[in-house]
Amino acid sequence: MNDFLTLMKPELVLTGIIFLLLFIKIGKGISNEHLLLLLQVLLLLNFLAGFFYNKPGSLFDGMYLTTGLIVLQKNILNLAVYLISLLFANWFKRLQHMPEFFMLMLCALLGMFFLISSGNLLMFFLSLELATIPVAAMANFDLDKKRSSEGAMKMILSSAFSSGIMLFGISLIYGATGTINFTEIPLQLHGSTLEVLAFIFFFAAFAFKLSIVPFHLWTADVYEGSPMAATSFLSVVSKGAVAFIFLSVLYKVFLPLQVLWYNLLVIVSVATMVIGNLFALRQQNIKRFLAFSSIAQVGFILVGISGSSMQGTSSVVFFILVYVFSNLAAFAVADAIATKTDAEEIDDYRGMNKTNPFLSWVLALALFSLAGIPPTAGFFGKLFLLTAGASKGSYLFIIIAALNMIISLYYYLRVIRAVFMEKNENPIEKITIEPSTKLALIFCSAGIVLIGLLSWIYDYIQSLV
Amino acid sequence: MPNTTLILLIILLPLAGFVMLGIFGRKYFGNTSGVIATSLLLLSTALAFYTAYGYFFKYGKVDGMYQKLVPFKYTWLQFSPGLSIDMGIIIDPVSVMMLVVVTFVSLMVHVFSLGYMKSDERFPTYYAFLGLFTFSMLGLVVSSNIFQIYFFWELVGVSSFLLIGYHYDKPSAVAACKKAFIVTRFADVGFLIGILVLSYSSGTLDFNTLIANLTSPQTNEYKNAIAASFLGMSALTWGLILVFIGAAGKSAMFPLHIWLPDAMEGPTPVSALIHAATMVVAGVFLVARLFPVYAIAAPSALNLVAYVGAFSALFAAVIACTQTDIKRVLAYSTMSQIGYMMFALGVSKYGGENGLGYTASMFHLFTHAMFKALLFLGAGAVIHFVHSNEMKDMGGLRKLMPITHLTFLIGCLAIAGVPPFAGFFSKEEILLAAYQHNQGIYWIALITSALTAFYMFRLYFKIFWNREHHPLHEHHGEGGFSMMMPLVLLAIGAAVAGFIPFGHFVSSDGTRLNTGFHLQFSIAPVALGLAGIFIAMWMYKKQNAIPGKVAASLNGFYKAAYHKFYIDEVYHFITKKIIFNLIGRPAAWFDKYIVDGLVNATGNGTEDFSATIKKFQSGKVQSYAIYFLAGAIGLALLFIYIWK
Amino acid sequence: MNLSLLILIPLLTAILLLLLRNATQVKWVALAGSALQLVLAFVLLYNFRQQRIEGNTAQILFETSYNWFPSWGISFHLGVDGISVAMILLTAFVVIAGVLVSWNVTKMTKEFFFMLILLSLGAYGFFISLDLFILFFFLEIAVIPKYLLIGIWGSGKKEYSANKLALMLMGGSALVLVGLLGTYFSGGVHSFDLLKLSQLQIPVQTQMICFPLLFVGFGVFTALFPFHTWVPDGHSSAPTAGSMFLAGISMKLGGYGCLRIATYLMPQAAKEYATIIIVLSVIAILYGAFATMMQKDLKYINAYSSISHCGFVLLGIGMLTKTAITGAVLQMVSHGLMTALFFAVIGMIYERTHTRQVSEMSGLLKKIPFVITLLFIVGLCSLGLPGLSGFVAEMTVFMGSWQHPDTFSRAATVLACLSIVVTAVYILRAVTKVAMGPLTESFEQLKDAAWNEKLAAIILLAAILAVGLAPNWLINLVSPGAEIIMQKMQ
Amino acid sequence: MQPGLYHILFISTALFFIGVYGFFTRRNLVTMLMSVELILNSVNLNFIAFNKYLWFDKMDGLFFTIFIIAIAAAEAAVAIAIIINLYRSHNSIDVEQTEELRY
Repeated sequence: MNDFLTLMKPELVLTGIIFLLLFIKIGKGISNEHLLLLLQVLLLLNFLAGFFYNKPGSLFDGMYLTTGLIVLQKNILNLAVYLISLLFANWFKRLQHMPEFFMLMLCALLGMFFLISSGNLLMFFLSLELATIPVAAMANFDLDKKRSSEGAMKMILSSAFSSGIMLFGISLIYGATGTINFTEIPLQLHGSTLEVLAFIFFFAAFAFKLSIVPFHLWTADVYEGSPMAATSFLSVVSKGAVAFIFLSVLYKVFLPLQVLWYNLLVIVSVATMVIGNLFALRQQNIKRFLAFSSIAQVGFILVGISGSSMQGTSSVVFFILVYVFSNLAAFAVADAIATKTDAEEIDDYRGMNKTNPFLSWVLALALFSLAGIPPTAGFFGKLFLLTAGASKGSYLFIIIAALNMIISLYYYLRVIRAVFMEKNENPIEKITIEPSTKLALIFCSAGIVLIGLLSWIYDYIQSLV
Repeated sequence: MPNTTLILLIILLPLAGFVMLGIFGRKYFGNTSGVIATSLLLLSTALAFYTAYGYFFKYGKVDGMYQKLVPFKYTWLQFSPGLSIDMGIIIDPVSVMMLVVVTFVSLMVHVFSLGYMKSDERFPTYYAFLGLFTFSMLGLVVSSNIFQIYFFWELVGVSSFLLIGYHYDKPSAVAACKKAFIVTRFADVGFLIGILVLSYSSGTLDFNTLIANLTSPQTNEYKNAIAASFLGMSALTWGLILVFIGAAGKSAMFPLHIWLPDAMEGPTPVSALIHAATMVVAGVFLVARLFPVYAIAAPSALNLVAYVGAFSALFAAVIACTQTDIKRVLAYSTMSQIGYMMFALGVSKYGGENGLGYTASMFHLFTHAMFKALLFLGAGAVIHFVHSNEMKDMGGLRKLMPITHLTFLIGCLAIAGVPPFAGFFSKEEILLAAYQHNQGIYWIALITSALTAFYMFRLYFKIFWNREHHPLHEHHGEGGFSMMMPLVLLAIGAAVAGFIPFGHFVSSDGTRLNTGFHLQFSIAPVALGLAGIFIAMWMYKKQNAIPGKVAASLNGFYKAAYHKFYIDEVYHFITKKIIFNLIGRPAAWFDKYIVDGLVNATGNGTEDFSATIKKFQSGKVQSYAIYFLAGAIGLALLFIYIWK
Repeated sequence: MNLSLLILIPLLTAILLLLLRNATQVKWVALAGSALQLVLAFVLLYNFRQQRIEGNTAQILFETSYNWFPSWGISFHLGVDGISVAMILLTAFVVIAGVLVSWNVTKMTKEFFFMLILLSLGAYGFFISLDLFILFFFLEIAVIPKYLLIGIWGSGKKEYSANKLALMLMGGSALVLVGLLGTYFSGGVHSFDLLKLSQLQIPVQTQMICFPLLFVGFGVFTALFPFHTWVPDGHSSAPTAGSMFLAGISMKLGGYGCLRIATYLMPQAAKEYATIIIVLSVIAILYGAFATMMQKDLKYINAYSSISHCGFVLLGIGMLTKTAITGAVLQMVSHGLMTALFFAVIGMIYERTHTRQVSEMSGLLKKIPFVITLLFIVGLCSLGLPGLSGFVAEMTVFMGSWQHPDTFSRAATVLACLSIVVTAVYILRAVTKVAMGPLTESFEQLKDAAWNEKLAAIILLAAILAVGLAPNWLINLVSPGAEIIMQKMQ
Repeated sequence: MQPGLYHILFISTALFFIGVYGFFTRRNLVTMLMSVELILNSVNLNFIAFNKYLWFDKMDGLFFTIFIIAIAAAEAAVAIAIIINLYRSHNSIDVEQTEELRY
């Protein structure tokens, strides 16, 4: 029982917060400002709590398992959610259904926690749905915007479809192996045709969530349609969670099929990088632009995963950590601008550094980190991913990846150029941002610069793997 | 033993002048800078004479041979164990002689300029440049290392560039200095490659070692250098020919002479110093330096030297007969005289009596420095007087500027080879050497000397006679003491220098060489010379129609000669049409449109491609699902059937 | 001495700059920082020579190593040999000069100087790092400041040039990255450490793959034909200090990389590819020179001539003789100083006449003698006048190249020699046109150089003369490094 | 006769592809949702069949089926809610009308 409490601590804390929100909603005696403040505090505590009283173990005969690494992953997600609650304060305060939004978000987060810890296909399926369905609802929160509901609809339908495919795959796996337990499946796998088919259908679900080409098409529309907070949650938190579980599924569960999934990853990651970059090239809308760029980033994550298990895992986790900071910062800046002036086009940003130097430099820093320019942490993240991928020693693969870095640099520089270099008579007016947001932005910038340079962070992750 | 510090001082004093005047001149010294520079140079001249005296009469001679002494040597740049650029001083008859010539002429020019360049606002700069040139020239003549010569070679080149372009607001001057620099630079590439070849085949850059290695047939270097053959000639021959190209460039030998006439855009004293007396003979000096190698290891290269020299002598003499700008006449005569020196070296052999040509060449170099400097300074005085270079603005000046007239006459007699003036002796030796070793060249030389006498006196009469009294009424004197004194001194030099028993001091191998006076031999040249003089008198003493008639009678040839045989046009065609239009422009075009175009094309190509594939993102959720399923099934099929 | 100072001082300067508010403080802090760098460079030189004099013949001096990502076999491993010391001196000189000439920058002054210092940080780190990972790290640090310098403070079609530069350089470093990863895994020891890697024998087939990647990658930085097209646009659009840094420092990163990484780690492959390198570099030399003849804009002239001059660096490396490699390093130093001064002078002229078109200027010597005299000197330096640095470097390269007896290298050397005529042609055409001739009346009241410009020029000039008049100290500094690289050839 | 595993698998596969076909072709959002349900049901059939015929010693398949049904309901609920919302803004639930976000 005691064991249960410590092992499931993150989920329990989160559930507590969710219920608290529920009661507050019923009671409805409290204004957005205070509620937001309260939530920020709670989430901070939640994040900090994640560092104490952790121990590895498993529950419900292996349905739920947790290790140091898993706890760390959950904490990364916690941190991301906490940052979201700070960064989008502008928007939250003007949102009339804020408690619901947070409830949905935290439910999704809960789902992701279970997802990361799941030790069996049923658990996996349940938590995946729990992690997906609320996000679809979140996507719809700009109730007055047509695009918002359209995006939400696209998300829920295609995710339903994808989970249908995935379940079909799972059923075949069950049929082939007779078990749904992660520890038993590898023993039963022999690489038969049926298993390959099943695995690929199963993989399609991951591909959908991570928006890997050709399963990515919903991404851009949903990102563009949904409110910035939901978008950033979708692009950072849910991607991160799925990537984490993807690691353990590949390295543990489908180890016997390693040759298969290595080739598979090479193909899809090349496709993903190329397509993502090529689409990002011509985007005008900043959200859409970030959507495609995040697709390209996933391509890089796959390069890392294709490497050996140790370095693959550590470099991916590290990259996700970096990605949280960089991507959230970028989205936050975009949101700060969008909520004040409905400017979402890159051209609207022209000459912005005249009026908003702070935002401009944070944006620049975030984009440089996404592009993998030193000394930002993105450089280390990308480099480690590539190094992990290169360990299999296929030059062509790495050259393609490296060249994709250039294409991505090209479009990231487009934004930088608009912000700093191009002339504009009437640039965006001076934007005043919430102190909490500003604090979070500074924190993000610091993170972007320092995470890479302080090598012990990476070493810590490495030590947990 | 020579006193190293003193010799170093000779060289460094002008440098000090350059640095001082170059940096602080315009601010602090102003008009006193001329005096400062002159006094510095006076000092080093004195030291040079002292050194010469010491070398020739005290320590230089050891058992009948003048030694090559290297009192000072500093490794300036170490390429590799064997190869290094050493800044050294070599003391041997030639270099000492050159020390004297350079310092003396330079001093004369300094003094002359005090008057000539007075009231010029860049007075200090002028003297700074003179100092730089003198320094570089002195450094050149004492070089103990072939790369050291190249070093100072470039420096004299650049100082000549600066001085030619001294009147920088005159476009013609700018063009001239550019031309001079680039043409000599082109020749220097030959020199440089020659150095590389020699250094490789001799394994050293040091003159003494190099000459030792390449002249004694038992050393391996010699064997290899002779053996290694390229296009039928030994590597050594190639190297020496390339070096000679450099020499020809500096010494304005055909076909690299085109810069010299234009170089007359510089102030006249500068022409006297650089383009008559000292720098232009650097080429001769270089060949003389390497003479043993030429003579012993590569006779074919030496023959080339001889023919180029002879041809240039005649060629220049012919052109000189037709020019109307007095400085250009003098320039062409310089070229012709240097041609003399060159072929004198060319016909010479190494050692003993056969080395007569070498001695003669050096002797002529010496005397020529005297009388040509004299002539130029005289011309300078005239130009200073009439403010023009054109003969038509002159005439009948003998009354107005007697001293100039007299000294100029001496100069003309000397160059025309009329005894007992200096030119006679040196030229006579050259002719003798040619006569002994190469008849063909001897005849060319003979004709040339007649032409020389003719055009020099054409010049003389046109300036000082030809009309009764000069239209210029107000008589503002022919320049002060500072301008007359050098003329007189140089005139004395031109008059008596010939009596120096030169062969006793300078000879190809350092031994004493007796150069007698052969009456019967010298009849022919003298007679020809006098003939030339009288023809000139007949044509130009009084204004008359004869010159026009003569010109008309051989009009085509006259025209060609008047236009310097169109060499400039040829060069112009090659540079402008071929180099610029056929190489430069295509290169620039290629860079702009091909290389750069490719880069831009990749960028645009990517953009276009991304535009073509945008339709996959159709916005239809159902088509998304189709791609989804197609992707899944496609991958499944791929991995089940194709890529097992 | 502790080499990490070379990184710390620029770092602290940069941080301090970020904290400052008003522009004058920023300038002075930047100046102080760069002056400190110069002092530090001299201290380094002094200590280095002391060590050598005391008979310390170790290949690398002042080694320091800190743990950094040990799990990847990365360590923050610093150390210098003669070549790096020379490069560091060069950097220090160019940096302080660059700070001085950009004294009148008014637009976003703080950011401007921050970028300059950041760039210098990258350069120092690159030159002192013995770990390929951090070397790459610093190499890329240096890219983005260039991009911003050109894009924000530049002129002309600056966005285009900035983009081109950033992308091409990044492309180069991407190739470098792949090459590095190849060496990392091929070596057997999973280590980025240069010294460790140089000990073990990298299999030849790996060399044959990785060498071209590395060489071309670094070659892009140092204008290897045909990857040079970023040079003209980048230099001409950049602000004065920007072009100085680009040509003076950043192009040297490439040369240093080609030498220290590619050639040093992969001697066999270097031998194999030597012919190609020589051909490309000779093309660069002549083609760059001829292309320069056709340029009308002073900055373009210098940019194209940089292509030609950097060709000598690559030629020296390709020739693979000790003398030639020494010459290559000398040429890097010399060209760095010279071209930095050249750009500085062009900047001074531009600030006064507001044009860079040669055809629009004439007779400026009358009005701004100091600046124009500098123009003369630097022009003469670039056409290799004795007594200035260019002569020493080029002659050393020629001497070294000539030591190959085979006809091919001979022919290459002769062709390279021919370029010095072309150089003379374009330099003299430009310089005489600008300086001499009748004065353009619109330039009647120009002011001569201000104190900061004079100081910058004199600093660079002093360095040029120090190399040109007494080259031995530099050669003795560099040639042991070249010696070691050559030893690995055998 | 006694239906064997293959009959059931055939049916479920047919059901799956009918659902997919429906999802691809129907214009009406609700109908698309229903076809997704078809897919899920085919999966359910699979599970049951496998459980019954191959792995009858454990009941994993059975539980899975139950949970799928539950989740499907939840999903449907949210989806319907979103569709209603869409109807509010677009005044139609025709999928053709929802192509504003693209490229």
